[in-house]
Amino acid sequence: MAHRWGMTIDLDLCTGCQACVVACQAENNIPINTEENFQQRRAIEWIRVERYWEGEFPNVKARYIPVPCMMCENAPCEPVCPVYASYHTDQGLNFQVYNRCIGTRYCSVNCHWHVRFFNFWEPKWPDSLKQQLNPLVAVRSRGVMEKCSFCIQRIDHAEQSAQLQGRDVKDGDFTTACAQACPTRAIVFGDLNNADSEVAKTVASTKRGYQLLADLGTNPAVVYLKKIDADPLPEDSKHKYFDSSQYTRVKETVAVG
Amino acid sequence: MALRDVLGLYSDIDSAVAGVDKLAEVGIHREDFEVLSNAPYPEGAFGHDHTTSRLGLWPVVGACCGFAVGLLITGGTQVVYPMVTDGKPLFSIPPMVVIMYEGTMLAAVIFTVLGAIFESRMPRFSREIYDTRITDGYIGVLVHSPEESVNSAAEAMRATGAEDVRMAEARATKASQPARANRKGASA
Amino acid sequence: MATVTGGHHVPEPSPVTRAWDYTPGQLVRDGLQRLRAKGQWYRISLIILAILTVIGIIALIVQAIASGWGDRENWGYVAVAFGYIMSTVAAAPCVCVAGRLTRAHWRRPIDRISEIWAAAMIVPAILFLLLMWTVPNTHGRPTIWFGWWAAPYLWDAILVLGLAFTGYALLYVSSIPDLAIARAQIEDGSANWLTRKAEGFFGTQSQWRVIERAVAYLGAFYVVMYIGTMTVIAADFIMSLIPGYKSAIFPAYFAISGFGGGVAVVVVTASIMRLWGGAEDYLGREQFFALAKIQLALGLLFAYFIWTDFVIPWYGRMPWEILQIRLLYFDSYLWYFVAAFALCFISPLVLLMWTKLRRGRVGPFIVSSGVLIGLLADRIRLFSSAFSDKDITEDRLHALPPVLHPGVLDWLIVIGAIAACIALVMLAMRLIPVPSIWEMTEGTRLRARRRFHNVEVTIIGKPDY
Amino acid sequence: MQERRNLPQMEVIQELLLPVTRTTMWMWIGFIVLGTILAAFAFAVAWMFYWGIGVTGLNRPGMWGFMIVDFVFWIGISHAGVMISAILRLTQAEWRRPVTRAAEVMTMFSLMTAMTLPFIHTGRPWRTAYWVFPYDFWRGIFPDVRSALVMDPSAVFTYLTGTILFIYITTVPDIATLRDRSTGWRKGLYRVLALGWQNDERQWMIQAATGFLLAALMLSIFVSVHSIVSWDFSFSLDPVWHTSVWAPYFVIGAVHSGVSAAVTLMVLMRWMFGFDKYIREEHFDAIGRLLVVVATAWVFFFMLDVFFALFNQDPRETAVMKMRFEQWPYTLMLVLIFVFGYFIPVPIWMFRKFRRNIKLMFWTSIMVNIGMWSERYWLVVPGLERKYEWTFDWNFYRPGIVEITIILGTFALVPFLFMCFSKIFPPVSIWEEKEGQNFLQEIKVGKASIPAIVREF
Repeated sequence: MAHRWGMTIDLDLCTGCQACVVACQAENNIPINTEENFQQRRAIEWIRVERYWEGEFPNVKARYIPVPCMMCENAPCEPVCPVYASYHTDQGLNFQVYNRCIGTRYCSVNCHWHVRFFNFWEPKWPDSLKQQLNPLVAVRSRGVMEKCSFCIQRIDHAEQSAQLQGRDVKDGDFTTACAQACPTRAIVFGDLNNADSEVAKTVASTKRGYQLLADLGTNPAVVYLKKIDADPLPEDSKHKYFDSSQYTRVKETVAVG
Repeated sequence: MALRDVLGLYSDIDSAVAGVDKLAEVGIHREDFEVLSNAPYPEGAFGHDHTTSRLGLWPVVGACCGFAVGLLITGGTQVVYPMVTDGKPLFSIPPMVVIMYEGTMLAAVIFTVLGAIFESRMPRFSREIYDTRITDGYIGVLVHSPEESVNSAAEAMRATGAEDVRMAEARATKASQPARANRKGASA
Repeated sequence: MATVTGGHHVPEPSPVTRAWDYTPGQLVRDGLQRLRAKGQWYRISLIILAILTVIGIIALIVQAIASGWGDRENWGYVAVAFGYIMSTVAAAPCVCVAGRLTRAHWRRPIDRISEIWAAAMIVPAILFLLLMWTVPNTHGRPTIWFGWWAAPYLWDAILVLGLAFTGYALLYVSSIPDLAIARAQIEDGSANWLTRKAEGFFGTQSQWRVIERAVAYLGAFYVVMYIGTMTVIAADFIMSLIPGYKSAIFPAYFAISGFGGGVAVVVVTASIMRLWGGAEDYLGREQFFALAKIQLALGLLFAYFIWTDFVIPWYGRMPWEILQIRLLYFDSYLWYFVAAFALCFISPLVLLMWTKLRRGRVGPFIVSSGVLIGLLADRIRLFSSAFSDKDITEDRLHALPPVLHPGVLDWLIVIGAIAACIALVMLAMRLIPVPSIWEMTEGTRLRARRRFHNVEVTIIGKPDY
Repeated sequence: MQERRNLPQMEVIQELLLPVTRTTMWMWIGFIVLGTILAAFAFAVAWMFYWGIGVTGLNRPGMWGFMIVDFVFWIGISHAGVMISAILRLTQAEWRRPVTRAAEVMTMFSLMTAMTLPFIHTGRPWRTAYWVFPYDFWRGIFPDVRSALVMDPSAVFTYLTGTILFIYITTVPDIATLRDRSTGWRKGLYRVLALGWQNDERQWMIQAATGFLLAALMLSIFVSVHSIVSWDFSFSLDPVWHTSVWAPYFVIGAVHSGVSAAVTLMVLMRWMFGFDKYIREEHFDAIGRLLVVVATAWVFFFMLDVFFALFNQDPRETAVMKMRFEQWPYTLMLVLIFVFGYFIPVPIWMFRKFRRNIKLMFWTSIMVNIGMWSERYWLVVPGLERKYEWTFDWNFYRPGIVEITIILGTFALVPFLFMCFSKIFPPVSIWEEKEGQNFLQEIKVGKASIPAIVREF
């Protein structure tokens, strides 16, 4: 059976430390996000940590959701691309071909997890960092879309070495940069089609699992595990900072206790 | 039997119509002359013209061709390059419908225009008996006449107020072919 | 009009509407003929229609007693009858409004034929009042009323009854001059009660101006009301009863397909009037040609709107959207949809594309009859899927609801409602002159056949008001 | 009958050829002013090519902005040509005659302008040119027909080709007129382009039949074009974009803005070329009446869009709607859409007296297009600013100076090209004008004489 690479992210374990973001940045040759870039709202983070405040001061709680590409089974970003730059691999990966991309940005428009990033400027690294670029990952020019690839270079490498050894890829042969860097092991990566893998076992057994924007019917490969709040906020202090109509769905999908 | 073209130029429609009637009197058939004017007049103002055209067929043929090409391109690229996007079927019909529709219409338009040019007997760059005054508002009566009746035609036109009558060797046009054949049959 | 030009015989022009050459007296005579005489066939068909109507009413009562008021799905086919009549009979008067708005001359002979269908507006109004009990209130379901008081009942009722009222007003106002003619011409006491209502009309210039204005404004208002009513029916009777069905095009589709039905009704009526109604000289190729053009255009719009309604969920492919397409187009009502699509779009396109057929009288008649049948299938598809048994307070469709196929009682109800409409129109023809005498007379003044050098041409005047 | 006069043939020709034969002062001023703006436009585009899309105000997730809005707007304007020439040709409305050519030319140039916008808006335009336009058969990488961005160019290309051919075939008789009265390089050009048109009856018959056929074909293309443009948006799942009404709604909005633009153009032609005798008050009257109907239909679809976005109270759509209704600058735009697009012009157009007031028609038509531009912005941009519940990605789009220059440039490009066109071809169809006069009749009813026209029926 073909692989279907997937991920579980346990929000109960996530501390919002951003180690995954940094690891991804280093692994995948993502240009340095300067302050100016952030202010232009053009920062590129293949995995980002969404942070929500809940409650009213001083009873405030921070919620974190790390958001990589969901690798949807039926990805809305794919059919809108006129040049097949975004397509589906037989391993269930939603793939971006930088060479083919012409930069219509429609995929980003139709990605509802906001995990597609456009190179508004030519990427630049300071001289001191030029030597650290990962040789296995292409540097994207300006004018193309890019996004989390589930560290495809690692997948390829693992598959090749497994092939050399004449076996299938085993669970634990490799993992993505974000999962590797996660200090609490909140992020776990693996093959959802392999019943013995950790992700598959978690997905099969957990009662806390949910997918982001699952109602769109795209069947993401990233499964979140709800946060169990030991010390929930009193009802009346909730959601004061937010426009309630905006927040409802986040509340529904992210466990608040 | 050599044919000659005679062009009479009238400055107003009344005398042009009189000229057309006079031509009928001297035995020039309706199929053997054309009226040149710089804008259309109500159909039959100079007597009914019996030429027919197959213009209506062109867009139909064009639409069929366009449909086929559209089908080939949209269906073909999906078959040749089977890439999955959004879990949609590898052979998705709804998007094909849209592009095939455009292809059909595009070819229908192109064929209509080609048909219009072809049916108007254009392009025709060789020297014609023609007068630039026609676009100034003169009405020209162009008679394709056999040698022997050239003079009577010219005479008829002069008599009805043609300002200028010019003659030239006729160019065999498709329009004049059947008319000539008919008359041959009639005279035989 | 045979003319000889250049020694050639020119064939007789195609039989156009001969009535353009009639004298005013002849027009009056023709207009009043049906008010004076009743034929045998008229009587027989009226009796048959009356029987069908009564059977329909009985079926309705039996249905109501047998199944009660509470279950919505038992009322599905009453809704079908309502929707069908709304999208055929109620749309027919819009045809004459469109003609008047564009000042087209071809409209004149068919004006009365189209607006007389407003006489049947009482039928959908009654059906609506019955159906109102089956539609749930707006709590806990999608609605366009946003918590208005007495929504949706009051507002729906205002629209539907208002439309019926406007229809009658339009019919009455535009026939006042003709009723005045009838009053003046029929002196033997056989004049009907309606003509006496036209007592005050003497044809002064100011009265004419008032009539013209009133007809124009009432007509425009009728069309606007019609679109509004159809929008609301589509929202309250169909869309909000199918959980998760949110297609903003749908109300427009509902109205547009209604217009198609209206034109079809007019074409069929005109064909019948031509053959058996003694209006042969009035309804020439000109009328059928123009109506067929509109029918073709509306057929294309039908397909366009259907396509839009289909392709957006196809691309969206969210789970409830897939169910929605399957319900409306593929699984449940596939054959109804295919019939509607074939008869309302493909047949007009394929047949009326050819100028020869469009110019004839048979082609438009066949196509329009097809459109009427296709529309019935389409309304069955829509109202049945809306009225089938399901929880409408669900926020989205989770499974395909059961299909409601028509039973015998259902058919009797639908046929009875249609028969009632036809019977009402036939009765109205006894009261109101058909075709419109004053508009025809005005038309003959604004048209002329004139010699243009070697040819005789028709010229038509368009007064600039 | 005081309005429709029978003009001598030579006078008609001379006056309608005025822009070709003479360059008036206003035309010089136009060329210079528009040329200056176009130079800035060219510089802005070059700047953007050199530095990348970063010079615009676009961001994540507001990936589409001014250029796409303007693209939709110009595609909308392009719908005037076919609306006027095709529908009015099919319904044989007499008042179309002086407007058709100009409206079609406007269609052609606004389509060209519109097409450049998404093209320069892509991240790598050089790749776009190479990979999308000619099929890349070599490497077997075909465009994905499932993408609306493939349908869109195919539709616009069809429409553009059709329009160019339509203009060409209906201009051939006028080119022949020019051929007969020109010298030098123009003579050669016109001689080739006229294809040996010699004004005979058969050619006129074919010309009329072609006009009808093409009108019918173009009409069905025209509906599809803006529908497909709307599908660029509504095939996505974005709240408020993903709605089925957008196709006809865009089309009717396009007709609204396009026909208004045609009014603007008619006034400008009167003013610049002195076509007072041909573009008369009665034409404004008729087009104003048409606009009342079109505008009302547009408002109906606008209402459908708004009502059915709120219909089932989906929080995502409600959020965007709320922003559109309550937040600056969308509140202002909403006001512009309604007040400029409908509530000021339509009551004015209801009165015959105002419809015949040319200055008033000019300003109301400008107003409509301000409203319609806002409408496109109002429709396209907010959908991206509040997509889904990622509140930290909610964003505000503010156009950069480069984008503003490009937009201004498009507004200069269309009139500039139009003026170039009128230097070579007559912007009002001479033969149709003369045909109208040949068919002109009048009917006497009592003391009144009513303008009439020869008809087949």
